[in-house]
Amino acid sequence: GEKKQLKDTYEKEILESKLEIQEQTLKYISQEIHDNIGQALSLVKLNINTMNHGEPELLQNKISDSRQLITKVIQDLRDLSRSLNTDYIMESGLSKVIEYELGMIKKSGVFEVVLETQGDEYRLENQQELILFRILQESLNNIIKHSRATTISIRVLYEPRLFTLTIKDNGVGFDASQLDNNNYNKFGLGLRNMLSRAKIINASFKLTTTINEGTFITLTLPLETAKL
Amino acid sequence: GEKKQLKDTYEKEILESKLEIQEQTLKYISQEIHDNIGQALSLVKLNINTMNHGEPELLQNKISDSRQLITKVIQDLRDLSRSLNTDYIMESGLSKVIEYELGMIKKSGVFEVVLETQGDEYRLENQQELILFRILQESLNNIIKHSRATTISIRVLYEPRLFTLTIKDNGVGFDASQLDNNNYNKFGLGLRNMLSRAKIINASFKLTTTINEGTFITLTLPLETAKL
Amino acid sequence: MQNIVLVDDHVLLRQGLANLVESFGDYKVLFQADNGDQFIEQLSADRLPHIVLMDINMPVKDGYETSVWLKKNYPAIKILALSMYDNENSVIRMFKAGAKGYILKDCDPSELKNALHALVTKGFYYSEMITGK
Ligand SMILES: Nc1ncnc2c1ncn2[C@@H]1O[C@H](COP(=O)(O)OP(=O)(O)OP(=O)(O)O)[C@@H](O)[C@H]1O
Ligand SMILES: Nc1ncnc2c1ncn2[C@@H]1O[C@H](COP(=O)(O)OP(=O)(O)OP(=O)(O)O)[C@@H](O)[C@H]1O
Ligand SMILES: [K+]
Ligand SMILES: [Mg+2]
Ligand SMILES: [Mg+2]
Ligand SMILES: [Mg+2]
Repeated sequence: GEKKQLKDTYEKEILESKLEIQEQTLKYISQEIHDNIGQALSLVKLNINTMNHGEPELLQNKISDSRQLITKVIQDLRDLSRSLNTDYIMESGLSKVIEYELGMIKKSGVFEVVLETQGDEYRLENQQELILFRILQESLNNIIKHSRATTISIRVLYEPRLFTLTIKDNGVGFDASQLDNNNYNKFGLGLRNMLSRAKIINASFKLTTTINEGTFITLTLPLETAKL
Repeated sequence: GEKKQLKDTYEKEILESKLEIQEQTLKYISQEIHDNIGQALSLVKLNINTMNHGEPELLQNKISDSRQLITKVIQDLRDLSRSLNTDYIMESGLSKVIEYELGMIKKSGVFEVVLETQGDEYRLENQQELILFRILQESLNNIIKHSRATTISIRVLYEPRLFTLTIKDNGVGFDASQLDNNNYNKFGLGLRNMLSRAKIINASFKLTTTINEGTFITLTLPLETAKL
Repeated sequence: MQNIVLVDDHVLLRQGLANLVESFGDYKVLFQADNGDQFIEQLSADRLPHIVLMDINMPVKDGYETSVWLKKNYPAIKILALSMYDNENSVIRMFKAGAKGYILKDCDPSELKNALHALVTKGFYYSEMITGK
């Protein structure tokens, strides 16, 4: 019946969100290996290739440079390996994953990132957290891809009866006149997915954008039972 | 209606298979980082830490060992980074992914792996290949986990009207009397998933096992239109 | 002179660590093993090590299992866990299995030296990694 179909849709969205989160992880790892770890190791190799015991002082420099680089690479690989365990990440809670995700963006050095958490943190349902996290990822992808912003500001607000997540950038914005009536069909899959996924967890999704000022997304989720 | 529900089940199984394939990739990468790459780099670090220009001959050895290790690590990371792109892997076709998967098992050195491909290779539907690959992965997981086998033999047979994949190990086998009547409920999720997934792509799944001789799985898929 | 045994499936790194341990001067490497099974096989009551450097992830019998066995059969032998893993879970499991210290494979030579020394003199080694963070 209709109930069964709702349940199927829900399960499908959960699966798809999980899949996309993992895909993003894989992409990130691949980039990280290519851009940072691979480069650092190439530098170590260069150092080693040009080590020469005829020049003890130069040799000493190369040894200590290589040691530093390698120590850093081993630690980076450890961190990477940790981020591979997406279950573990979701277990540690929405606030932690948001922090983690923003940390990676910060590390890239392209954006200033401001994270503000207010209220007494509580856990939502696993699948709500998963969906909210995926919506956040998608909107961060949009900011990275389209906004030309310099600052990303995230606010996580834990109120007893309401959870709110806001995502703001100070970029170029876009013509959102077509977003009226919740009609996102003219847009990419990104915004459409965000909207439909917010719906299935009973969250509301609101996007406002102003040309040359930026884009602002608000997700609110009323809690069924009051949290203390 | 019933048709809609069949379609939903089908889509859900595809999504779940994709998710599991990715999870396996993530796990493999994490292991690779710890077991091989991290250790090789630790050895380079150890070499570097104990380099001493008072002993030129020993120093030269350490330099050339480190160079070799680092060259190998850079190559391994490249390979790893390639294996991260699971879409790319599936695009390259079932035969290639099977080869790739078996290559990784071979590399671990625990099993002898024999792969035999017969007939003129053709492509199945994307989703059929995906499901077959996931069933293969699961049965390989079982061999690794339970069989204590020394040899794994895979046969891929491309006939005009029939695709056949067989997976054989020479391990301890198990009591399969409970598998009669296709009742896999007493077993783990692994075998149950394999069976139900084979069903949804209209493949037949047959398992025979003999204590102390090994386990033998045959997957056959009749093709709808004759392939040439 | 303290007798040391190294158990690790990564042969090259193990050999490097064995050389390092001997270079400290106060230690002699009795033998090395590729995994827990091999280690137990090579162990004989008339030449027991004082300290075992124990890898975690090994085929056949891993570091957890081997440590539990050792604690039961030779409780006087001290185990120093030596691993690539720096997660809490691995550390806790190894201590539960009987390890008296835990260090990372990529640690500096001085830390390995300190850890061995602490094991000999105090009977345990708690690094910054265990106590801090
Ligand atoms: N933060 C933003 N700043 C500027 N423009 C944006 C921002 N977010 C979305 N847009 C605009 O809205 C469009 C639709 O976004 P949407 O995420 O739906 O699709 P997409 O990002 O183009 O493609 P996809 O997400 O499917 O890869 C974008 O193409 C872009 O023009
Ligand atoms: N190749 C094999 N050799 C020996 N025993 C096997 C083999 N394949 C399966 N088995 C036996 O069949 C049981 C059921 O396998 P199944 O894959 O369904 O579950 P599992 O592997 O135990 O758990 P899961 O796959 O859910 O992680 C196994 O526990 C094992 O005893
Ligand atoms: K290890
Ligand atoms: Mg988008
Ligand atoms: Mg199984
Ligand atoms: Mg090991």
